[in-house]
Amino acid sequence: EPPRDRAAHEETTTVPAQTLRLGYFANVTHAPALIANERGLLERALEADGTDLVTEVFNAGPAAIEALNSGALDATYIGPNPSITSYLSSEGQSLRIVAGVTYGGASLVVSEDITSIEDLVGSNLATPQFGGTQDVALRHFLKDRGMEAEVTVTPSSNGTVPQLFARGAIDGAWSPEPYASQLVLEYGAHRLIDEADLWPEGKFPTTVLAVSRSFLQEHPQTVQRLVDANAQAIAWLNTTSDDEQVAGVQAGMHQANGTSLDEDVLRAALGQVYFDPVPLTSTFDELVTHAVDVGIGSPGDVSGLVDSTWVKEQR
Amino acid sequence: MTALISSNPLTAPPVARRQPGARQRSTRLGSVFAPLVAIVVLVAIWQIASWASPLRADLFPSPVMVFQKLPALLADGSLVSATAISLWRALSGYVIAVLIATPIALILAHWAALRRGLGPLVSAMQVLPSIAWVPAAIILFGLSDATIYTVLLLGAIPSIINGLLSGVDMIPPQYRALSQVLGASRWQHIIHVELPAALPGYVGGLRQGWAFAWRSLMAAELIAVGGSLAPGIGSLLQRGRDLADLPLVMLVILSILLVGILIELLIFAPLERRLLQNRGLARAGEEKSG
Amino acid sequence: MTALISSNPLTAPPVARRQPGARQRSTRLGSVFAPLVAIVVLVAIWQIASWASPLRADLFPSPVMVFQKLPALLADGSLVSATAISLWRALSGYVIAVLIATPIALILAHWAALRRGLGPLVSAMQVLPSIAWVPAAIILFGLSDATIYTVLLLGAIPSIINGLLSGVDMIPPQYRALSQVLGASRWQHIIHVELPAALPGYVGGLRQGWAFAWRSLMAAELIAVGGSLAPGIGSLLQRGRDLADLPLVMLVILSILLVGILIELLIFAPLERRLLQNRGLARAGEEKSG
Amino acid sequence: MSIELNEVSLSYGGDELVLDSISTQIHDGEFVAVLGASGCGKSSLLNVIAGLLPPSDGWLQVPDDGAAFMFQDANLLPWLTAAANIELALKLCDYPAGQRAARVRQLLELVQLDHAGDRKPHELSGGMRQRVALARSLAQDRQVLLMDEPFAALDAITRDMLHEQLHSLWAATGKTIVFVTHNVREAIRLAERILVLSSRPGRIIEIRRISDTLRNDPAHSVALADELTTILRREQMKNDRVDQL
Amino acid sequence: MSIELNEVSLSYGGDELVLDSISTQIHDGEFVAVLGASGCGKSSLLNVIAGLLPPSDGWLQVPDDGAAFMFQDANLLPWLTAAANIELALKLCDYPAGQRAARVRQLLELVQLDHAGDRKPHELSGGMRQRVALARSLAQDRQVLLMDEPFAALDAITRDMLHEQLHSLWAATGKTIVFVTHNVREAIRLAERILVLSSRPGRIIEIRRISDTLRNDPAHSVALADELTTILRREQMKNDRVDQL
Ligand SMILES: Nc1ncnc2c1ncn2[C@@H]1O[C@H](COP(=O)(O)OP(=O)(O)OP(=O)(O)O)[C@@H](O)[C@H]1O
Ligand SMILES: Nc1ncnc2c1ncn2[C@@H]1O[C@H](COP(=O)(O)OP(=O)(O)OP(=O)(O)O)[C@@H](O)[C@H]1O
Ligand SMILES: [Mg+2]
Ligand SMILES: [Mg+2]
Repeated sequence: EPPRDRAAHEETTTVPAQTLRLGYFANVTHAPALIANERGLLERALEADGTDLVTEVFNAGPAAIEALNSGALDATYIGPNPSITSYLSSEGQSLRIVAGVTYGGASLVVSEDITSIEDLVGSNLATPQFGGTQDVALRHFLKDRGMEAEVTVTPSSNGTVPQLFARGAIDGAWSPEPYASQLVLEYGAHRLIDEADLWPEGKFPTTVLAVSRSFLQEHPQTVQRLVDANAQAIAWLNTTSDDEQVAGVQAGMHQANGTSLDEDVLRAALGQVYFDPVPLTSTFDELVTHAVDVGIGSPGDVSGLVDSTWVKEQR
Repeated sequence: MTALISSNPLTAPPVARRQPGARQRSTRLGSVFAPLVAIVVLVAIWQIASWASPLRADLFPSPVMVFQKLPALLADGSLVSATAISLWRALSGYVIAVLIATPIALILAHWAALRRGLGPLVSAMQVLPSIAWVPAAIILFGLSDATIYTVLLLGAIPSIINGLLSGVDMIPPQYRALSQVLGASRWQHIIHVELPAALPGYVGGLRQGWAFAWRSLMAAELIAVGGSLAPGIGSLLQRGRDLADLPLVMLVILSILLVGILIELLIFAPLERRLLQNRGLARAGEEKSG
Repeated sequence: MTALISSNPLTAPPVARRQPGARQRSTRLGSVFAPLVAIVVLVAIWQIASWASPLRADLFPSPVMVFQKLPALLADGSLVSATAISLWRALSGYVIAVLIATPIALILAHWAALRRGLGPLVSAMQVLPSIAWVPAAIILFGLSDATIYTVLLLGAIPSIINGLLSGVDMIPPQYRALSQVLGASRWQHIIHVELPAALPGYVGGLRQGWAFAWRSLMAAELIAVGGSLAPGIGSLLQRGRDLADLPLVMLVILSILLVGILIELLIFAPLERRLLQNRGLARAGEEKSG
Repeated sequence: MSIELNEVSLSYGGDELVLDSISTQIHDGEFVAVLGASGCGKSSLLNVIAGLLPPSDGWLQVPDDGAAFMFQDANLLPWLTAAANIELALKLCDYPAGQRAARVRQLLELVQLDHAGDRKPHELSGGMRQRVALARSLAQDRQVLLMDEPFAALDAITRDMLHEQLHSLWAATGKTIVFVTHNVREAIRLAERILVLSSRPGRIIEIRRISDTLRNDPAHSVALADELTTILRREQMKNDRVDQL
Repeated sequence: MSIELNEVSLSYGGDELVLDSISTQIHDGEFVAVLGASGCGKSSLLNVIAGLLPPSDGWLQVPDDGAAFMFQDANLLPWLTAAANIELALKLCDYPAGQRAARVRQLLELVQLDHAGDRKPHELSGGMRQRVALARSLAQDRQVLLMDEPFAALDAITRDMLHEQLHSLWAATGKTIVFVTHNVREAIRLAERILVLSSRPGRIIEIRRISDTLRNDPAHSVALADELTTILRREQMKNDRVDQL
């Protein structure tokens, strides 16, 4: 049973926040955030309480976590692994995951001369970031098959991977969307493994919605609005047509920082991911176990990380 | 064997009295045209290389491809506004850095124990990469311009301190004797003798400090690419890299180079030229006037 | 009113003949101890601040917390090996950079048109952040040390060129006249007059060039963290940020500072001291020997 | 306000003594010349008196407002014009700001450089630089004036003129002047007392008091010049013999 | 191998002429002195002859292997010892490497600095620096030797000795020597011909040929010195009048 921060504070009077400062990335896996912003869902939800919205767009997890820790952010869309490391290193003080966002959308894409898992022997594979979600996934995958000694893992940033791949410096990459699809569509790679196949129900978190613990305690109403708007955006994404989805995400990215992605890549990438507001509590333990298995990070109890009460209530 | 002065390699040919005005004007024009010519030559080489190269066009974009991207970026204003934002941050931060670094350098120069203790530390801080400051800056200042300025200042200040220190070190000791004899207080010595004497070395340090400031700014601008922190040209560069959009990367590089060239031509080169001329020196390769 | 020399602020008190040997030794010891004292003071301030600060321990780790992490890092050898790898890359790359930059600077100093054309470009390149070169370097060299060295060289070379150029600019014109009168060829002039005369300014440029080299290396080491490229200290820094492991970040920062201080104390400071003493100058704040 | 040196010795780091037990007293308002061969330690002695070099041994007493000093090598600040170099000395003496420009003009006229006030040191000839340095040392309003070969780079006519200027300045202000020269007749013409230094190490080997009657009697002063020259020559030959041993 | 100047004029940027239509011919092996007031353009003239300054007008002819030159301000390289400064000149003249050390010692002895060869310029006195510069200019094995006030910073005895050295060197090698001085008697003692320059602008206002008989006749040479001094004084007074207008 996770600790009920909210229950503990419901007796004391709490008020909605003046402002909500929300971080997200201009990226396909943050599509619900993009949609919530672009369609004004979040703004409208917060308006009811008189809360202003300030959004910050990030490039990478560490800066977002640092901002959350400093109090410059109240909540952020973020990958599960940065959330876990922050939760563990602060002994549960830093943040809570209040909603699920994106699932799936990571795959091992490789050059065409690798057609089976056995062919991976002797290859050099990239991951976006040491100790990141995909990095752990690849290392765990290799370890399970006793191949960790035969494959070189090269953590390298998402933007660098296509260049390395095109040059033949790497043979493939365990990449999130849209980079995996980009490698497939523009650089002639093919999908060898879809990470979804390795998880029960085919679901593993790619993006979650994390809220700083202090904000959660002080402004539960605002957190609820945020979670609701997230659910709305996901509902929109899950019900709308493909074309509208693509157009919406494209517009959201452009609004965020001027980025625009190739239509086909975007379409393929969106086809790889699922959106669901329910956080998959069970997977977090497993992510920690995987990381510890491959010698990254320290073991720890993440049972209090996910606070799934917010989403349930909404249903 | 004798030689007419005109045929003597040691001397210039006998010429009619020159009009210094005309000569100087042509030099000044030349200092703008020469880099332009250099750029044209480099772009031509780049175009030829991109034709000759077996690499895919998206990996080695030709200048034509790059400049085709320009109108779109100019139309939505992102390149211009990012450049303007970064330039403003860099210039204002740099001025602050100079104002902070100069007194520190003077204190170090005059307080031997302090210099022995902190001097190596300052040099070591110069070596620290800017992103090392990012976590601390964010935790202290959150997502504000203060964070960006902190990273920029910590990047630029040690270099300016070192520049001024090495300028001061090269001051001939007889100037110090002069100050002493003229009865200058320490403060008067600094104002009237030390600073002007150290100036040529200091300007070198200022130029390097500017480079550090700008590069630290680029690192700081990677923290956030939008929202309350206006996206600078560093963010644009990162976007280009993230999307493997090489034409964008190239355009950003060219914009940074352009800014660098302009700052050099408009600020540092004239400053240095005036300074050297003022003491009867001349920039190597440039003739003395007269 | 008269003053005995000992009470006159202008002069030192009358003392018995000094033993220069003993004095110099104490200065040299001091130059190692003074930074140590400075570090101890800074660490003490840090410890007190971490006690006093309301920040969570994981956001503002105390020195004790940081050093508790040290044994583990030393045991698995990652900190030492990363530092060693980076140091080797930086030193070897730096030597190459100096060897490339020096002749380029001399060519620019002697070929006016070239300097007018490329000089501003060199200054502008100094301003270009190192990561701007990464895409190009990867396309050319893939994931090899060559990529890392390319980024390092492109970061350090412009700065060394500028350092030497500003050293050459400050050469008094009468040395050029002397060379001419002594019948020195251009080459002899460079070797015997220009380079030694420019040396004090050049060493300043070399120090800044070292900073650029090291910082560019840190940027280059982020290209790939481990895998086929040996992980340097830049990778370790990034890893600390990725894992939200501030004690690791701090340890890396301290290692980099340590390397910086050692390089300064072992190479640049003695070099500069010898150089200045050689021409009857003294580092500000340090007394002349004798 | 007198200057007193007591067993002052000086060495630059090494073993060799440059000045060896110099003792003398220069009273207020005295005009003293220091004569000696090139490299004997005249400049070093002046630097010690000015407080620019601490003696290695012995002690000295000087007025505690310091002394005006004219360096042997002009030592002008290269980024200031001739006039600005002089003005700086006035400024550092707290000369009233409003009267500085006029005083600078006056001093430039004194050294016959009224046409060259706005030139930078590198645009001046060697003798002109020396005259600017001279003007600067006169600008400093101190009781003691130390001058290191103030007229060495000047032609006879300019020098004559400046000799007169210096003499009347001394007569008018009663300054204590110590000046170094290698010119015996210059010393006789100007000084009340002449100190002759030996070479390696520099010791006072001769002190001569010069009365006005002697100075104004051509035959006597030529004789004295010859005598001093002989002393110097003997001294130098002794040194040469030492070298040959 | 003669030097010829034809209507050579010089100005430094501004309007003011420093040298105005200097025409003269200096034949092979001649020993010429240039006299003039401080700032009249003597150094400038020497710089033009050495090819260090291009004339603003007119033309000149010089031997195409250049000339040895002794600068007015020594101009030693501060990072080289006295000996190394001289050796550099030998090296750049392609003097055989094996014999350089010996030649340096010989030259240092010539200028009486055999004890100071391993000192850096900043450890030398003003006169010692000038003597090192003199030795360096003699090290350059050129037919033409240009010297800018070579003895200005030296005492009478050292100067006498060096006069003799220079004279016997000239007699032995037949070099063409042009030297600038502000000392009329020095010019008479050494030179075969004296050029007197006026001030602002520098024009040749007097040319005197000095025979050996005149030189060795004390009465005659004193008379000549007086005459030249009078010329110089008249010239300078003319200038002062111009200033007062
Ligand atoms: N670089 C320069 N720029 C401008 N004017 C100069 C420059 N060098 C010399 N002059 C001027 O030219 C004139 C002649 O100078 P020069 O050095 O030739 O004199 P000089 O005869 O050698 O004097 P001295 O005996 O004092 O050495 C002076 O009025 C001087 O101010
Ligand atoms: N900084 C120094 N370090 C070492 N030796 C020095 C230094 N300065 C001067 N000397 C030596 O001290 C001696 C005296 O020098 P000083 O300059 O006092 O001579 P001087 O009498 O002024 O000669 P001159 O008439 O040539 O100017 C010389 O032998 C010189 O080499
Ligand atoms: Mg002297
Ligand atoms: Mg001259």
